[in-house]
Amino acid sequence: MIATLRETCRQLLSDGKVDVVIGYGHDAAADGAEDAPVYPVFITKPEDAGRLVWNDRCHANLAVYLKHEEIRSLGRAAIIVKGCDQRSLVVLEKESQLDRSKIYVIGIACDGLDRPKCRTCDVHEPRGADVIIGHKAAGTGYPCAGGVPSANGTQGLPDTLPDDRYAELRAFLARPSAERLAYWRQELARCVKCYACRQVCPMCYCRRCIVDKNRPQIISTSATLKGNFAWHITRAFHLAGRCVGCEECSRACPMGIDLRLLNLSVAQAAEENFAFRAGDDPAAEPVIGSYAIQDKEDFIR
Amino acid sequence: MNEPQEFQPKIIAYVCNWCTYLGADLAGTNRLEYPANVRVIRLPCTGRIDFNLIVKAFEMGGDAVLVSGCHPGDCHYTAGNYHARRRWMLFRPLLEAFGIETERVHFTWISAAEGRKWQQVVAELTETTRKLGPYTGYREICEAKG
Amino acid sequence: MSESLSIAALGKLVDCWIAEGRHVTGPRRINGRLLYARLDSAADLDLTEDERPRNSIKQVLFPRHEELYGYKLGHKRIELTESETPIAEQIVVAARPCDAALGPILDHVFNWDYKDTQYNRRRELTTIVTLACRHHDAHCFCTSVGSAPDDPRGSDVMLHAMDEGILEVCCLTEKGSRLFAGRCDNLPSPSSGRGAGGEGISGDIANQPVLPLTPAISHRENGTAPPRRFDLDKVQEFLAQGFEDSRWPDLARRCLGCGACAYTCPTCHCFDIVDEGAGKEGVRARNWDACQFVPFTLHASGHNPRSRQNQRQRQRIYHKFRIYPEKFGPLLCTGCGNCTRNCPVGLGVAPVLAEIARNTP
Amino acid sequence: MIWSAAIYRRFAAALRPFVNEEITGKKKKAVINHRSPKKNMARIGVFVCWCGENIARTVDVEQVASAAAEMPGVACAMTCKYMCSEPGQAAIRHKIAEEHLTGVVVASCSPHMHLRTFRKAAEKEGLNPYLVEMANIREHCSWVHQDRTQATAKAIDLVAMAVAKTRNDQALAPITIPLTRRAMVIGGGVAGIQAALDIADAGYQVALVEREPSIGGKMAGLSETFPTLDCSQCILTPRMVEAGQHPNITLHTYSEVESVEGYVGNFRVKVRKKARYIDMEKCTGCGQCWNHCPAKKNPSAFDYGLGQRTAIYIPFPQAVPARPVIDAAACLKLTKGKCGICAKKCQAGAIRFDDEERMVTEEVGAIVVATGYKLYSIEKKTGTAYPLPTAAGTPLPLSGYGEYGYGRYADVIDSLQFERLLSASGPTGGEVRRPSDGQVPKNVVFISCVGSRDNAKGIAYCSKICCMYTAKHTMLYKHKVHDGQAHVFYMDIRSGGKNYDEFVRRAIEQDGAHYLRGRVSKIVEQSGRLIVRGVDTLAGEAVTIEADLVVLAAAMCPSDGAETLAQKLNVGYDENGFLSESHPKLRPVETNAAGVYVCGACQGPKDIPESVAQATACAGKTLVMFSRQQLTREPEIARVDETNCAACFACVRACPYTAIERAEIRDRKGNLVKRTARVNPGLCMGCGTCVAVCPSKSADLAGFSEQQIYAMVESLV
Repeated sequence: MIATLRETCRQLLSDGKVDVVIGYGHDAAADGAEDAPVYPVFITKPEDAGRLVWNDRCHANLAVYLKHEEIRSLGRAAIIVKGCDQRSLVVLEKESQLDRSKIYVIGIACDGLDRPKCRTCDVHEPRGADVIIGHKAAGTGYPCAGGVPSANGTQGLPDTLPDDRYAELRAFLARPSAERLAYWRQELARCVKCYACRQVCPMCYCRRCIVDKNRPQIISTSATLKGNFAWHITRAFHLAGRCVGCEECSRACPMGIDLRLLNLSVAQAAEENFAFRAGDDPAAEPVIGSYAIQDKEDFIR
Repeated sequence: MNEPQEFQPKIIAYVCNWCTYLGADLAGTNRLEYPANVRVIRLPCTGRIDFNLIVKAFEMGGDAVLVSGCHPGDCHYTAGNYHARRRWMLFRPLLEAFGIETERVHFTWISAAEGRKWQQVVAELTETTRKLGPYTGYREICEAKG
Repeated sequence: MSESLSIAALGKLVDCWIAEGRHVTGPRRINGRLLYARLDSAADLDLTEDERPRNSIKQVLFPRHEELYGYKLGHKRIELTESETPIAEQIVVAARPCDAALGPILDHVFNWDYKDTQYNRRRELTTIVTLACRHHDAHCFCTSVGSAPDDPRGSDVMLHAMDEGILEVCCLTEKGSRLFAGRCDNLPSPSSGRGAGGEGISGDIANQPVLPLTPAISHRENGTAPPRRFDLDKVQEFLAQGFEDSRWPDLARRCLGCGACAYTCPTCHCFDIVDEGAGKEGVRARNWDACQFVPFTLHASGHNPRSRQNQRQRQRIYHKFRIYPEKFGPLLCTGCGNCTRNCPVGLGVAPVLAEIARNTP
Repeated sequence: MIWSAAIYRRFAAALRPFVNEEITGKKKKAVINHRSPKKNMARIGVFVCWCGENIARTVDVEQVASAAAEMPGVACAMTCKYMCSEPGQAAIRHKIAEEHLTGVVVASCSPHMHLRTFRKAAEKEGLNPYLVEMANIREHCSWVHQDRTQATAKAIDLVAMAVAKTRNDQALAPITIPLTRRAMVIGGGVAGIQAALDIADAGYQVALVEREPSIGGKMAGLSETFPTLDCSQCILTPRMVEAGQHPNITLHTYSEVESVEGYVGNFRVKVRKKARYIDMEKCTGCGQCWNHCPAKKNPSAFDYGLGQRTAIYIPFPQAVPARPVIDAAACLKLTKGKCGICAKKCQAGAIRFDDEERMVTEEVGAIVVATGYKLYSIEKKTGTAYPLPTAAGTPLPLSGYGEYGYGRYADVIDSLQFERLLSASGPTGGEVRRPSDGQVPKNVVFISCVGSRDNAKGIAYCSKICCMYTAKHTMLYKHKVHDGQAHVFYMDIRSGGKNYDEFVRRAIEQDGAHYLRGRVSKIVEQSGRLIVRGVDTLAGEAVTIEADLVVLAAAMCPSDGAETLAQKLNVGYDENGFLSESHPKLRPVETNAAGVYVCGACQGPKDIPESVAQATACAGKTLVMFSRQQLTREPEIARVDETNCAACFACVRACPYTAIERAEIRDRKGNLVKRTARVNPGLCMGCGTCVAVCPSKSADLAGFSEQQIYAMVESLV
């Protein structure tokens, strides 16, 4: 599989079809060591295709780099995506942030990387890719469904059924609201406002984030509870109907704040109300900025 | 006032210029009395009212927030209220997830002819909020240092 | 002079400090992640040795949000008021040496032109009790920046884990001595081991993770110190002329521009002054800021002298290894490795400098 | 010490209330009031009105004024018995001059009542009117509260909010837009003709675009019109001729709108003129060509297939322009290269076999849409209702009424075909003869609501005119076939309108039409007769009628292409494809696309008088616009900070007026610097929906800016 991947990329580069491959790899310094750390790499020369790797540490959603001017300036890009990451491309295209015809999408069949999202994954083989490398493993298809993942600071998650993305959210919502607020008070008290959650998110492509606007200062920039609540409410709501659930924000947080429940709450609202799942259907209208006359309003008096 | 101090909730209302604001005007013209706890902020349309304003209202010590505009189909700008409605459909679940009390966030449609509805909504909203008490949950968050 | 102390006794001591009204900060496991955090009791203290806390103790001396003073807008005047936040006596327990070193480093910053009273007051009221490292992970690189797992810089007290559950206590400053003076004697003797945490010591403390049984030795000669990741001389040689080097864009290409590195770094100390308030009053506060953010250098004109992420990465390296050292002497890096540990894409000081050193003849 | 530039950026924030400029990003124009001695220092005057006792009874106005005097940025505060009175306004003007005010807050009644008054007063004193705000302490306070302490406290808060807003007010100037005083009417039916003539008679140029070779529309094919039974052509054709000869009307027949660019006052409409193969300048309309054309057996669209025409033809004798057109699919010369008889016969040499379609561009300031209707296609699955995908899913396509045998049985026809059978100029010369064998039908069944008011198979709405024309059909039939019998199956009779119900009664009572309340389930043909099986729900029994002819009153649907045209014009349309008016009551002929008006059946089913009335209304609206040299619009509109816009275009999707466009910023060499959303000030109505959907708040709304609204909320601490 890795040989096919490297060969595909080498070919793309040597044929001049793309100028850069955005993938996972080792630093040149790693000298091919198998256990070397895995980073996003930008391969521009065919002979460097050998640096590309694929293993269970390829967590990053590389779609985030498509928003970087520095990466765009490298020229026409091929990007390696997992099934979950591919959804980001759909959203980005819908929001005029990328021209799908100008990037080459290399999908990688992925059996799961032991993260919470993998337990309910339904896109082990990416959709809409120009080429797919590898095949979904035979058998359960959910190799990590059995165990409770722990490697990435997500202990204590209840086991969920593979087809229920929102079980954990529902369990959380079953707790009294004061308890939920107390939970977030405790979690967000740690937030230092490093904005790793924002920077790692492919959907956070604003040129000037709302939190950096200061006339008016809509969101306090201080890492106080007040500022942190305002920030995380905004971050989550700005992902309404847009979050594809790649869970990069939770992975990136140095303080171990798990933001998934917030993202899931708006995702669930979009799915329940509008049968909309971000990144599923390239033809579907984004939920924000559109409406239907028959949208429900049982909460409006 | 010599009576024991009754809790006076602070309620911030974001209303559209063409329906609810005029509805409240009509309540005034008809001298329909209601509690003095609501502070109205006039905006052109519910379509203009962003969720950040609701958060801001709580940050400013609001005990409840009211968002009100034209009934579906009556929007002065055709569709602003539909856009707003859709945003609230997504925003309320997020507030739920945060444990922010959604019973303190009220949405209504009040037309320019519904002075009485405005009166009722404000009266009931004030009473409900009074029963809920001051929103200490969010106030503590805003006052926490460091 | 050194004395010894069981871990259980340390726990008791921590509880005493807390009871005396001091704010005690130490490694604490929160949602599975080891972080320096305020301890509510000794039971919160997590002495896991082979995992480094993902943040630093910087918060103790230099809070991420600090009110400097308040203001009130009158009709035609502005009235200023003193900050209301009282500063408490603070103790950091089981700091890593690479964290403890931040005191002397930040001292320069907050005193070279203006003596920052709030910082100095905090510093004065803070005692740092360090636990020398016997483990390192893939990201540690203290030895590469001239430090070591038992570097006493900045520590008031240095603890060495010796035997099973026994700590050697070396008081390095008077402040440190005051904290332990007379306290060790009253505690169960080292020979009784951690199992003897009987009187006055809660069962939780007795259940603390067992420390590995290795004697305290000089880490410099022992394999427990992290290997050197780069040749500092080469790096500095490169930096002397490498500002315009064409490799910077490659070195920092994957940087996402967040502040995870800076905010978990013991030494990064940039800040932003903000006015937080509404209506007629508010406070002027100092918040952490990071050179990796786009608005950090954004001019009011709209021009940004560091318009690209690699320029911002370069700035971070230069500040740590050239600008600060030129001004104050020491490096602005203790080799803790938190930058890389916390970077979503594995960037940070060591990977960048290793790459530089590798390519510098 | 390492100081970030952000320090400097935020340094000024403590002075925020006194500074009137954005501190970050692109340089913006500071508001400099020339009256102000100290630039940028807010000097706001607060004027608290007693409104006689109306306010002062419940609100301690003096206390409000003294509290206001202490608010940041307030230079003076005073009270007055009647602020709106002449002395009250004079006091405001006096203070503006004396105190060099940069802003005014009037605490009195609703802004809907007097904001304009006070803004005008300030303007007279040289203060920009948009620097005046109101605090509504009457309708929203003194009139609805009893407790003086609480009411006063509330009034102070309301004033504080207004002061906070005013501190952040920006001087605004009305927006002016150039205006092309020339109109386009799309659709040359009775509505389009009426609108075009009205505008042209007022002295403005009109371009009238018609898809068919002649103007006239559906009405030209009708026999007589209800309820007066006057001959349709007799009333319409003079109007057609007038339109054709009017010096201010340019006809584009056999033409369609290709594309529309621009916006109100400044549209550029590209019109595709289809190849007619006739030199319109040379042709005299003598008729030699169509009289000699050998290709005679082509179904006539004008007769809905009941008659035939030649390959070169005029649709009907009174066509305007009275010029033929060659049906390229039927012409022997154009299909096989042979014949060419018409060219030989043409004295004027007007035949152009090498004619090609071409584009003309019309620059107009207003567009009237009058594209009319078509009938629901009965037998097939219809594409006539336009199912719009919604969140609930895509509605199922409609299925037709195959059980009625339309298209299978020659003697089952629709109502427009029957009109042609009744018309003196029709294929039968006005005699009612059935299509199959030319016999005069003695028993005719009319079925109403074919497609209409049928959620299951047809369309939910009522087509409105069928009851009336069906009654007319029975009447006209009876007048022509005295021994014939008309049967009508109906659901309800809807005959609201002047002289309408009387008309239906006449059909039943005088002309003996047999009305049966019920539906027809099936029609079968048996030995040349049509067996109509239905039910009479009033009698409660099944009914079978042996008919010679069946006429189906098919529903009215928007004509083909209406939806595409609406998209080109950025006009909304409903789930049935009817174009949406801006407001059903108050703006019935305007649309959300400023400068585009709708009339006639393209907006909804309606009859001739209503269509004509709407057409005249459209002309009126157009003429109101044309009465000015240029358009002026309220300046309280949205603006996009193009430097910070991330070009996600959520605002473009959300804008109800398509006032936001995708724009590109290019450098001097033409290289793309960035993309951005851009507000067209000519179209923006100032609702602010874009602001709410903009994640980075790069969109803002003048007069209700983020800065203003947040300042208001923050003043409530």
